[in-house]
Formats: sequence, structure tokens, C-alpha cells
Amino acid sequence: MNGIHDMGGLHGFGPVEIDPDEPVFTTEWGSRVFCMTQVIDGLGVWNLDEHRHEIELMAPEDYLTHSYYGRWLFAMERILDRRNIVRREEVDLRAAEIASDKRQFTPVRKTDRNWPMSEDARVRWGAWRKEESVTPKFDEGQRVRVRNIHPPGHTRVTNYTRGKSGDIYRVNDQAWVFPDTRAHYQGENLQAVYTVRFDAQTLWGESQAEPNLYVYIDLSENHLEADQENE
Amino acid sequence: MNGIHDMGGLHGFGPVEIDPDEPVFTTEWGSRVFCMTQVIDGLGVWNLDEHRHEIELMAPEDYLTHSYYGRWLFAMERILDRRNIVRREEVDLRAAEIASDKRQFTPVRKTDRNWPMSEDARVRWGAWRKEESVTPKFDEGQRVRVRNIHPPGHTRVTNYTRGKSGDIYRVNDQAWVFPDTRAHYQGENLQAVYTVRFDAQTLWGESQAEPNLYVYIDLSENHLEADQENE
Amino acid sequence: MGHKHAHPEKAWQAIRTEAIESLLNEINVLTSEDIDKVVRHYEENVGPKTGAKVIARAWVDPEFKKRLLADGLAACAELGIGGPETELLHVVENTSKVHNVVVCTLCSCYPWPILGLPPVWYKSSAYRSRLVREPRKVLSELGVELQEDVEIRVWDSVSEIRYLVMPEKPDHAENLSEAELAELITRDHMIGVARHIHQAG
Amino acid sequence: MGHKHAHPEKAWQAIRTEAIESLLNEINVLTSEDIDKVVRHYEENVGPKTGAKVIARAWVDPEFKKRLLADGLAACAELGIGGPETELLHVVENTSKVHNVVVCTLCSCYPWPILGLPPVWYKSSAYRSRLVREPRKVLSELGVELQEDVEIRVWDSVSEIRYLVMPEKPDHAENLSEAELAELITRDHMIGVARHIHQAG
Repeated sequence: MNGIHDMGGLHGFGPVEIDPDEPVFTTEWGSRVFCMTQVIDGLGVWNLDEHRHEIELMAPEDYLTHSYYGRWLFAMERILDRRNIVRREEVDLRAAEIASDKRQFTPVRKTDRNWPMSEDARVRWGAWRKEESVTPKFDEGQRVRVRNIHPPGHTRVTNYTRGKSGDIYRVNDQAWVFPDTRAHYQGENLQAVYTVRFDAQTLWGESQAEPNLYVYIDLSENHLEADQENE
Repeated sequence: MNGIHDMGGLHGFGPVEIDPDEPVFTTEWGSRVFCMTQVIDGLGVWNLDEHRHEIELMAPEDYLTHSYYGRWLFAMERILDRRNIVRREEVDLRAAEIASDKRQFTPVRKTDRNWPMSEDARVRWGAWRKEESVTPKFDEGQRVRVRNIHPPGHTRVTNYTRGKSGDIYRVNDQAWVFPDTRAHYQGENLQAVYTVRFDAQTLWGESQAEPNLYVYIDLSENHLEADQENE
Repeated sequence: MGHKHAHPEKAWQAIRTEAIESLLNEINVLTSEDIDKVVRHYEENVGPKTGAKVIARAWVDPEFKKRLLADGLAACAELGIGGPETELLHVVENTSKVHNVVVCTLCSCYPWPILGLPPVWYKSSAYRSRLVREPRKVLSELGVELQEDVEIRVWDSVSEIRYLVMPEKPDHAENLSEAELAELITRDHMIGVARHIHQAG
Repeated sequence: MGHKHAHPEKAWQAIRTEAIESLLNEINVLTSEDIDKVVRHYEENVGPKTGAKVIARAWVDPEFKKRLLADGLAACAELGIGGPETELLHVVENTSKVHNVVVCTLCSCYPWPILGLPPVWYKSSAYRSRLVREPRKVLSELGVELQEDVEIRVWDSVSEIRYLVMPEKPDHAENLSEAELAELITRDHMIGVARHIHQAG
């Protein structure tokens, strides 16, 4: 999807401000959200692409105003609810009880909960399959063009590279999962990932590109096509 | 600038919801902001491109959460302050007095105010100069490509058309002001404006483009170049 | 922004607006009476009925229609119509095989003197972002189902040229007067998010 | 979201997080002790010092450096380093004429097992939006002034491949041990927003 998360090249966000004394976690709840997510990652409840896509589905103004772990909280809540593991109403009730300093919480009552999950309902997390192999379609040094696509769902092809031509710098010939389909449980579509090198002038035009700048980005085979024009 | 205001093609904003009973103005303050702006438009305080650009300078999360006239309020306040006509501190004080229901306001005290403005400090509002003429560079039916530019300031060339090719549908050969420079008081750069016709497949790719769809957009001559490749 | 105030009745924007208006009065930039007049103008004089008059005239007067399609603003001027924020007007005509619809993706440009002020949805992120990419879907959600053989033309009016859609004249409308025809034409027809002209009765 | 609560001490996110953790405990998805352990792991065991060890080893051991540049993760494994969110690691080497810097424009991918968790600025809209377009300007604002003859390579790590920048070994560092060298290498060097290695004293 063309979303605010795909922000490479945007103006208007001000300076980058580094706090040298920043702790590992800036909020306690953020640390819990991150680490709960890490643990659930290993339980087969969601896959990483689905989790990323869930964040992309935040209302754009929420995406911009929530902190990084605030976005993770949003995704965790929504997927747990969708998977029928923890329902939104349950979180609402428990949160209200916490907010009003109740000592004793109403115990959960739900009976048709999808937990424990059956073994075959659990999903794989990993990014590539060591046990599989693929035959890359493109070679190192080849000129390729990024496909101009605008899928409504999850995609890892950034808007700022679409339609642009670059050179294959490196062929990562492992059997990588294709995030655009796995996020929607439409298959792993194992394929090579290519590190593509773009001259900044191709991306940003002659007037605005900074000098002597190259942007390298890792793109799935499905996002590329041979660039016959410029070969 | 590549900003959130340039939203053609984005996903994630939900359905279009029409309220058939909507009044002309949904808030009283909105009606005052709009009509004050209309009156000031005629006083030579700002030009229309500057006013639009000021809105683009809102923090992206503010842009998305403020209503349309809320954005106009932002622009009005900022330009009046910058022009030394009404200073921000004056608005702050008066607003605080209104908020606390004061009957009598502290009168303004400022002596170096830029009001009344001198005749030669006033700026022109209009979009094209009837008294001037230009010679268009491109012809009806010609294949052109939108320049891939990413200026940090104001521009009216939408991101979703940059780098894309289309046909000149209509030559608007009046002497149009070039907004990208006038917004920054860098000259009117009078030039033709072209209605360019794009096939949706060019813009959105074969997989996602809706069938039998053409997008027409009016672009300044400076935003176009002849497309030799596809002629 | 940092302008949030704790006033119970009024939005902070209302308070700042009032402050600015009060200051502009005090230093003689404008008077609130000027503003009242402009508000009344937009609330009472200007609106889609103006555009409907133009379209109805074109439906009944082929020569006027020709002039309107050739130079929208000049033809409007014949009817005494004109005003700010429209310096050139192109009227785009629907046919059985063509549907036109207007948007401004960058802000919300709109032919104020012809249609009045744009409604909230026209200025919404949803409309601005979606209309250039999936107008068929947007129109369908709004009740306008277009077969694939109907070409959609989206006019992204980001320059100072404004657009007005001329819907198709309804069949069997021979008995209707120009004024009665004008009654049938809505704002949404002239933006292009409605297509069929509903005849009363 | 609509989750805003009027609790005086806690952010609504803190409350919802607590609610979810409490529920996940109750239905035996996880235990708070598990979570405590993971928090401690990221607070105490993992961090830029891990990456610094890898770089320092490469500086003093040319054979290790070769293996690191050929297969980052395999070389890290020799030092007992590895973990989630890094399934392939490319180490990119700075030279006097090349500067590398890493970003993820789509979310905030980062080599957790090598550098720990990314700082807030790495995840900020400002860094993600600007680094691919104007890294020279961003770096300059952060105190890294690069002449035009220094090529900048930005690595937008949007796939599952992670990147680690190997800074240039400082001159006149022959007397420093591997451990002393590791002390000089910061997180910012290995992301690429710092370049010069500062020697103490």
C-alpha cells in the first residue's frame, strides 16, 4: 500500500535529533510491548510481514503521532483479537479495571479461545528457507527497472524507487520469502533478493540530487524487470 | 516539497463520506477564517502560492488532524506574523484574554507595524497576466514527460506524475504565473500551462490500474520535457 | 501548534480566530462588517444553483453550449457569473461513453464562483488520495456504477484552471423549462460524483 | 484509536499494555517472568558493544575481516554472536573515499543481535525520510562533514538483510589492543552517522 510509512524522500519532518543518553527503552510499557512481541514471534501466532503490515494499517495521523512501540502495541492488539486469542473487549474491560485501580480483575470467561493453538495453525516466522534453493533471474551488474506497482496490501518496494532503473550490485540467492504475499497468507513465493544500486540523480533528478551519492536497496525478484531500454 | 499534502495515490484514508445536509460552513470560526483570508487576499499581503505553501509547512501530523479551515488559520497567523502585521505574541495575549472572558482587552502597543502597507510592498494575487503573452514550447498532441524533480519548496507538480509520460491534451497559452517561484518571491516566470493526459496504466501499473481510465492534470511548462523515447 | 486552551465552550481555533479578527479590526486592516458580508455572500448568494443555471442554459441553447465549451468563464459572464479563484474555466462534457470527475490532489481547488464552497468530503484526504487512482471504485461506493466501456476522465485541477462537469441532459425532458432543468442539477453532478439526472415525480 | 483513558498517572498505552500482559498471563500464552528476561537481555546483554567487538576483531585480524565481509553472520557466529531479526548480514566498509550509512525507510529494520535495539532517532520520520534523499546534509547536521569526492552509499535495508558499517581503523593505533580498539567504536559509527574514530587522551 502507498502509505505514510513509505516515507523515503519526504520533506517536512525537521532535523534528526540524537539523544546520546537515551536508555535502551524510553518507557516501561514500550519495553513490555517489544518483549511480549518478541516472545509471541516465537509462538507461531503471526508472521513478520503480517505484523509489519498491521502497523501500516494505522490511520496515517495515528502512525505519525504514536511512538514506535505504540505502533507495535496497535499491531499486537489487533492481531491477537483477529486470531481470537485475546479479544478487544477483554482488553477494554481489563484496561478499565486497571485504570480504576481495581484490586481484583474480572477473570476471563471466554470458552472458544484459539489458545493453545493447534500445531498446524502455527505460522512460520523466518525470512528465508535454508532447506530450499532458487535460481535467480538476474545477474550481478545487470540493469533492471523497479516495477511501477501500487498494490493495496503489504509491499516492500518503496515508492521512491518505482519506475526507476538501477544496477544489480549483489545477488542474494537464498530462498527468500516474498513479504507481499506472505503478509496476506498468499504463499511464501520463495525468490532471490537483489541489492540494487541507484544513482541519486535517477531517484531525485539532476537539480536536487546530492553529488556522489548512491542508494542501495534490497528488492525481491518480483519487484524487478529487465531494463532493455538502458542496457 | 514532497509533503503529505501531495496525497494523490495514497492508500489508507478510508471511504469518502458525503453528508448531504452539510451547511456552507460547518463551524462559525471556519467561516471567519475563510472570509478574513478572502478579504486579505485583496489587500496585497500575500500571494496565493505563498498562502498554499504556508499550509504545506504544517507538521504532517497537524496537517492530517486539522480541518481545512484549521490549515487556513495556521497559514493566516504565520504570514501575518512574518509580515509584521499581527505578531504571534499579540494573538497569544488577545487569545488568552478571550479564553479567560476578559471584558476589556489590552490595546495593541506596537509602533513599527507594517500596516498600512506601502503601495509598492503590496503583492499581486492573480494567476495569469492578461497584459502579457507567452509562446508555448509544446503542441497539442505532443508526447511529454513530467520532470522528476523534488524541490524543497513549493511546487505544483504532483509526485504521482513525476517521471511519467503523457500527451498534451490542451495548451493553455495564457501567461500563467509559475507558482514554484512566485511562492518564494523568486519571480513570476510567466509560461503556458498544459493539460496533460495520462493513461492510468502509466501512472499505476498494469496490475493495479482501473480499466478505461485517464487522468488529466494541468502542469506548468517548466515541469515538462519532450519525451523523445516515446515519440 | 501549542495553542490548545482550556476554555470549556470554545475550540482553541475559535479563540485564536476571534483574537486575530479583533486585532485586525483594531489596527484597521479590515472590519468585522466586511467579514460578515463575505460570509453572507457565500452562505446566501453563491452555491451550486449558479452552476446549475449555467448547465441548464447549455442544455437548452446549443449556441451557448458551444461558447461555454470554448471559453467557460466568458460564457458564465454572459449570465453575470464570475468571481475570485476562477481565472479560467473548462467545462467537460459527459456522454454515454465518457464520465468526467474533478479533484484537486494538492489542496482542494474548486470553482467557487460557479459552485460555491467545496463540501468537506471534497477536501478530505480520502477523496484527494483515491480519486486519481481508483475513481471507479470511489464512484461505485457513492452509488455511481460505471460499466468498463465508459471511459473515466479524472481532472486533477492543481493549476489555476477550474473544471465544471456538464452532465448528460436527461431523456424525455423536452417539456421541462430551463428553470425546471436547473432544479435537477446538483453540486455532485457538476463535480462528477453523481451522474444520472433524477427527474422529479 | 479511541483508547484514551483519564487515568492521571499512566499513559493509555501503559494501561492497555498492562491489560494485555495480564490477560496473556492468565490464559497461559506467556508469563511476565519470560518478558522480564527478554527485557533484561536487551537492557544488559545486547548492545553496540557486541558490534564493536566484531569490528575491532576485523581491524586486527585480516583473515577474520575477509570472512566477515564475505559472510557477516557466519563470522559473527565465530564470536558467539547471533539472534533474531538478522538472517543475513552484510558488512560494508568505509574507506577514505567511501562513506556508508544505513537506514530502513519503511519501518526501522536494524541488526538487533549485533547493535542492540535502535535508538529513537533511527526510527524517526526525519531520519527515515531524509537519509535516502539528502544524507550529506543530514550527516553534516550531525557533525560529519564529507567532501564531494567522498562517495556516500546509503543502504536502505527494507528486506531481511541487515547492514553493519565498518569504520576506518584510526591511524597511529598500533599500540592499542583489540579490546581498547573496541572501546572506541560507537553505535553511531556502525550505523554510519559518525565517521571519525576518536582516540582517548
